[in-house]
Amino acid sequence: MPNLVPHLLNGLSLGLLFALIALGFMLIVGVMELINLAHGSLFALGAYFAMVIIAPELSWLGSVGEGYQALPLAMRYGLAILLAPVLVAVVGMGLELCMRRTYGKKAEYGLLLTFGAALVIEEIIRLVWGPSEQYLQVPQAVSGAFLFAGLIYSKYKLFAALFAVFAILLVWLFLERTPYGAIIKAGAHDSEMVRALGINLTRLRLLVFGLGAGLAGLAGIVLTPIWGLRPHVGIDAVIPAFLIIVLGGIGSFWGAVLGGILVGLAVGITGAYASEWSLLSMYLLLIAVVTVRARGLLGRKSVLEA
Amino acid sequence: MGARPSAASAWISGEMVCLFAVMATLPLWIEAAGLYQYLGIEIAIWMIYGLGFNLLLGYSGLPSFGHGAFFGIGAYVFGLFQAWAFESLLLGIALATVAAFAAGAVVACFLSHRRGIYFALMTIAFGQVFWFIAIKWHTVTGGEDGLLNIPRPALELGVASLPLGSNVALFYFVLLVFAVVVVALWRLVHSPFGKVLQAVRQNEERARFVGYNVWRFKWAVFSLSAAVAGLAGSLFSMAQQSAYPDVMSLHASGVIVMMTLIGGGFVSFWGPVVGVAVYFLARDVLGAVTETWLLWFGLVFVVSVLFKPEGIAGVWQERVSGVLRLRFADAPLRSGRTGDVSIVGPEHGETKDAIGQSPSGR
Amino acid sequence: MALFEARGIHKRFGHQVVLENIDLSFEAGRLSGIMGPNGAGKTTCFNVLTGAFKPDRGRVIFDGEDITGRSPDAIARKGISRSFQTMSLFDEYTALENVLIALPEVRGRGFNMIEPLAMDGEAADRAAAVLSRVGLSGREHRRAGDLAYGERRALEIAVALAAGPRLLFLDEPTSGLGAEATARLADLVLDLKRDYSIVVIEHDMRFLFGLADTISVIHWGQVIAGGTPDELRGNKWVQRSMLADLGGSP
Amino acid sequence: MSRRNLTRRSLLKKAGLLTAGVAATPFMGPWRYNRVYAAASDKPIVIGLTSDASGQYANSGASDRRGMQLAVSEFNKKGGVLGRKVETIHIDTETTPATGSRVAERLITRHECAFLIGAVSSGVANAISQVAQKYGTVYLNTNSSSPTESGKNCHRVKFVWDGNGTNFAQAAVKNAISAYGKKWLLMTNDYVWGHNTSKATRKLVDQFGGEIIDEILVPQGTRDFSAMLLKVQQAAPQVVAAAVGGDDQKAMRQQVSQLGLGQKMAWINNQQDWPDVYGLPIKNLFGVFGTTWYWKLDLPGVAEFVKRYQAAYPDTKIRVPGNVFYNGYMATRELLSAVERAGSTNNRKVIQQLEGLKVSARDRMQHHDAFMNPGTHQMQQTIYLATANAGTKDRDDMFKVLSQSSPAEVRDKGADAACKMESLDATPTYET
Repeated sequence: MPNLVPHLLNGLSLGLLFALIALGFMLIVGVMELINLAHGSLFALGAYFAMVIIAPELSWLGSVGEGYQALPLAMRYGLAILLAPVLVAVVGMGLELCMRRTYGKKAEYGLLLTFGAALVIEEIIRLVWGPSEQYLQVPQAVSGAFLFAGLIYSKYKLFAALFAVFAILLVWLFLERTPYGAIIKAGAHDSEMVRALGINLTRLRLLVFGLGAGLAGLAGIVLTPIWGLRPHVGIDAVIPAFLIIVLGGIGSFWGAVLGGILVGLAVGITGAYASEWSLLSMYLLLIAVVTVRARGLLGRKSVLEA
Repeated sequence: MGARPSAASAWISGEMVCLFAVMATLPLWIEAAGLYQYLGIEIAIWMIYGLGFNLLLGYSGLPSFGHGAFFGIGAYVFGLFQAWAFESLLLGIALATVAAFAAGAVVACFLSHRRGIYFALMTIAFGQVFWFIAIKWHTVTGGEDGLLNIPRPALELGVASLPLGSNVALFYFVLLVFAVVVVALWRLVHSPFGKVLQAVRQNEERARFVGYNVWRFKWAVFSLSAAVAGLAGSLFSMAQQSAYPDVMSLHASGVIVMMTLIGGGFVSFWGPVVGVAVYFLARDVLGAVTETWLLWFGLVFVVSVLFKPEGIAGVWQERVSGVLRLRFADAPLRSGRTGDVSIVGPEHGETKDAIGQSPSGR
Repeated sequence: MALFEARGIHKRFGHQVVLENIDLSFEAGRLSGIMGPNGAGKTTCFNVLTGAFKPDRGRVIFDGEDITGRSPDAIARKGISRSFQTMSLFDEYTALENVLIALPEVRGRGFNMIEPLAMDGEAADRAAAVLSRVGLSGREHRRAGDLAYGERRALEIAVALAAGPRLLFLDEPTSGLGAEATARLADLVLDLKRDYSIVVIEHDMRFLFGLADTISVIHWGQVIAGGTPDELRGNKWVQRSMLADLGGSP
Repeated sequence: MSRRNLTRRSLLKKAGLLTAGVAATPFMGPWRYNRVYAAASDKPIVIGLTSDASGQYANSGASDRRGMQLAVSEFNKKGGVLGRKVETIHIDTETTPATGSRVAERLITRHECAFLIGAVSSGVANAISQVAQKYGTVYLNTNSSSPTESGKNCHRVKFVWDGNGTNFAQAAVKNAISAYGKKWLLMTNDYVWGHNTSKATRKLVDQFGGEIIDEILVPQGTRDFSAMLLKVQQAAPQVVAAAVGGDDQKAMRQQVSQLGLGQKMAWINNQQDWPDVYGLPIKNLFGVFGTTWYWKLDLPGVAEFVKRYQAAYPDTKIRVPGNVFYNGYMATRELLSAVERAGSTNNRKVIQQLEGLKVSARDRMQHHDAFMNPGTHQMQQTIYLATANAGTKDRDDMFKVLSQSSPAEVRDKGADAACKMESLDATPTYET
């Protein structure tokens, strides 16, 4: 009988990271009633952008480039974590502009378009950065390990989990405390009402898509030092995101967080007893929950069901 | 998706005859066209798979993203039957079909009261579970290495026994199955059952209120579609002489959706047939030219979803109906007889419905 | 005994009580009306009666049988058929196909996967007859989605009629129609009244007063009045509403 | 470079010619065995390259392919093989067995390839070899190291050039027990290769007096190893023997190195493919691992070989050749030499040549002579153990070779019994 406490803690931190992955996905699903299958590719793109920002090929810039590369890693890393999600958000907005043609049509078209976009982004990544494994440097302060109760834990994992909490709270504050958030929340349930409030739905969608894509990129940066980086890393992100959203209930912020943590715990605990089943545990959890609660744990009725 | 009544009620339509004729001559010219015999087998098999899949996607509006599971089940069951019991072509195929049907029926019990995205997600989850089992249960499935050395049993016809070892022989056998499937599905989509499926897709609520138990129809069509996938899977395991878990992966399940859509499964019975042909040809022709063929294919796919979501069949129908419209442009539209009690008045102006009664006012 | 009875129906959504202790009864061979202002709970009431929602409390009895909480399709198969205020058609199907699908004999063969529906001339004739009855002859092969608004309203009724119902519920059939079309609709409903037991929800009072044998008035989720049109003319609320609605000329 | 790959233009031209009917198709209808063409001396020998260009092993596939192409171009520079030019056609096998089958069918029946070369994933290798056996086409499995390849799934037409899991385990276990300790823990990728490799390790650990305290199964597709690594810590073994491959292994490396667990206990990774680690920080490269070759082996010819690589591929990101490239190169070179010795492209003759193949240590650029085991069709070669070359300044010099074992020491003893090969007579014969 293994001591379960470390596994529970580990599952919790994993769950927070899963929740972080799912956040952007949740926003887009909630407001736009669109399953963004390109979420994983945007996730990967964020990490690649960050990699370029941290260690760019700047020899053509001469001394300016050298000067930049001489900056401390922590500074370049900080810059990457701020800038790369913005770049991904821009890509996401570009995608949204393409999406517009599918509005008002069957929901499947949006699904297919993002499926195609995922394919294209992944292939472009492969073309630009090659198919091989890449490496994202992290500052010294958050790499390495620490000892706790006789066991070693990764500092970065702790940092990533705390960062996830921070990001989750930030998104929550944004949704709760800003007028934009109020609109997004309204839009999540009734676009009729958004229109009645005199809000430009077109701009709202652009904003939400950008935000969702940016969050995907952010999750990519945070997760890459743990998972590694390769062109098809996105598939590892999009499936859990998908699952967590359904588990938690579509359009529910806390549902996504809860779903993420539950999946993390499920994977963590099965990992302690029967690791070979740990990946299957997610799916079984989903099937069990959705069979009992059709709309997930905290879900409300969604347009997507029709 | 409506067809002319005459075509709808026939066993064989003109399109079928053309298609079968073209496909029957395939072995004669496929090599001259720069391709190879084996490709024909795969194309015919995936057409069967696509047609069965479109029963769900196009006709019933149920997007399954885990259909590869049933294709895989068919492949494994066929292979295992040959390995554990005895070599038999038809029995193996029948068993594979039944097994896929049964698996589909079980899954459908969980799915049939789900709609839209929840339906799609549950299919993904189940697809992943089956895929996982195929990879993990190596004592039975051979795990990642797959189930190898699956024979191509001869077709026993009582008096004669036709070996299917060569690709051409197998192609003709698959073509035969394909023809049977085409005819059967053509009948099915025009039967009351098929019509109800389409009605459910268009308006599930109304279908329910005119007295259809929608759950049973969804269950039945999902299981049937799984059975067709299993049938195709059993043929695929013969073509490859092995069964691999990859065909059950999410990626492979996504590909069949893509093919069906590119071809125009939403608007035409023949959509998946067109889509499969296009996909395979693109893969083989582009794939030989560039390693990044998937990028180009993905771009084409995105553009087609954006500008022609009805797919290739949609473009075709538009052109044909465009021609028809031109031809009949002068003919006056028949006007409806306005009976004594008709409420069909001259006004066409859409008046805004009074909404917002209670939460129930949809 | 009444053909259809609702006893003590309660329905709430979350904290909002939408229906409270509703008692209704509809007699065979009659045309019964339900009226009330927008938001009064009429449509919710309809939805509970036809199985879309399960009531929190109360009973729904059809022809002596308790059908409370049955699914809509089970209720439909018992012989209760309804139309929708927000038109609910099979838009990609032709008008004829819309009606065909709703015919009981087609429904009975719902799992027939072999014989093409189009070959069934008898069913097609019956469907055409239904279309003709609502004035849609000549529109048989038009897609429902391509029909004009008024035609769609007619088709909405035709689909409900096709089932050959023992009780026909019509949900705001005049919604969105102009005066002339409303008048024609009234003629149609009068015509149908000869053959069917009908329940109509309306907020167009004149329409209802001209047609109904009995009327129940629903307001704030409760039945506040009921009786024949003549009896109701004396009702204060009705009078006030009618004055507002009809400019004082009942 | 003189290597003639099938470029876009030549394919289009070919297709155009064929459809125009100028080049009459040699035959129609069913594939016929025993096709014998007039071996016109100007008709090139076509080799189908079946390495992956996309999917998990895309990167290794590219390395593999570069190895084959270098060998081919060297032969062409010498005037070809049997006076005929050697051409290659590559089609992506997508790291997917089903695609491997189809590609093999296409290369054999459509492009009439005399030989097929290339595989990294054992699933793909299986799929290809099954088709190849059907047509009798000689197939070289260059880089797939599942023991089943030369065991249960061996074929008369298939030759395996990489060391397999058992070989590497043989090389590592005995030394590691004496060097690090007897308490072992296995981390096993939960699929065939992982299971077979761990089985081999387990047997050897038992044999040399060690003890397996636990085995942790790692599902394919695992990205988060923290639960398993916690379990490893709780079990506190002296040696962790990992048979974890592909992307799973890359993710595991990241996480083990973050924890510093790589230094806490001895790690033995069965085999480390060069393209999987090239360019990663050296600290990610913990533990001891096996390889068949390293570019800094102190042997004659190695330095010159590296130069040839750099001259042929000046633009590639991997600036020095690794084991995957080496295997691809060696396999192709030996095949073409075998064809020359056989004096014919007849498959049976080539198979017989390869079955009797012996390569001197000098030609192999390894420490021991190598030979083909005729019973399993696996190349018996030197196996090296290496570890991270900490403290080096040269970014390319990542490995420190610890030891080498002769083919006899690392022999996969179970393979001969497990391999039941088709007879040569049952293999269709052909010649192009």
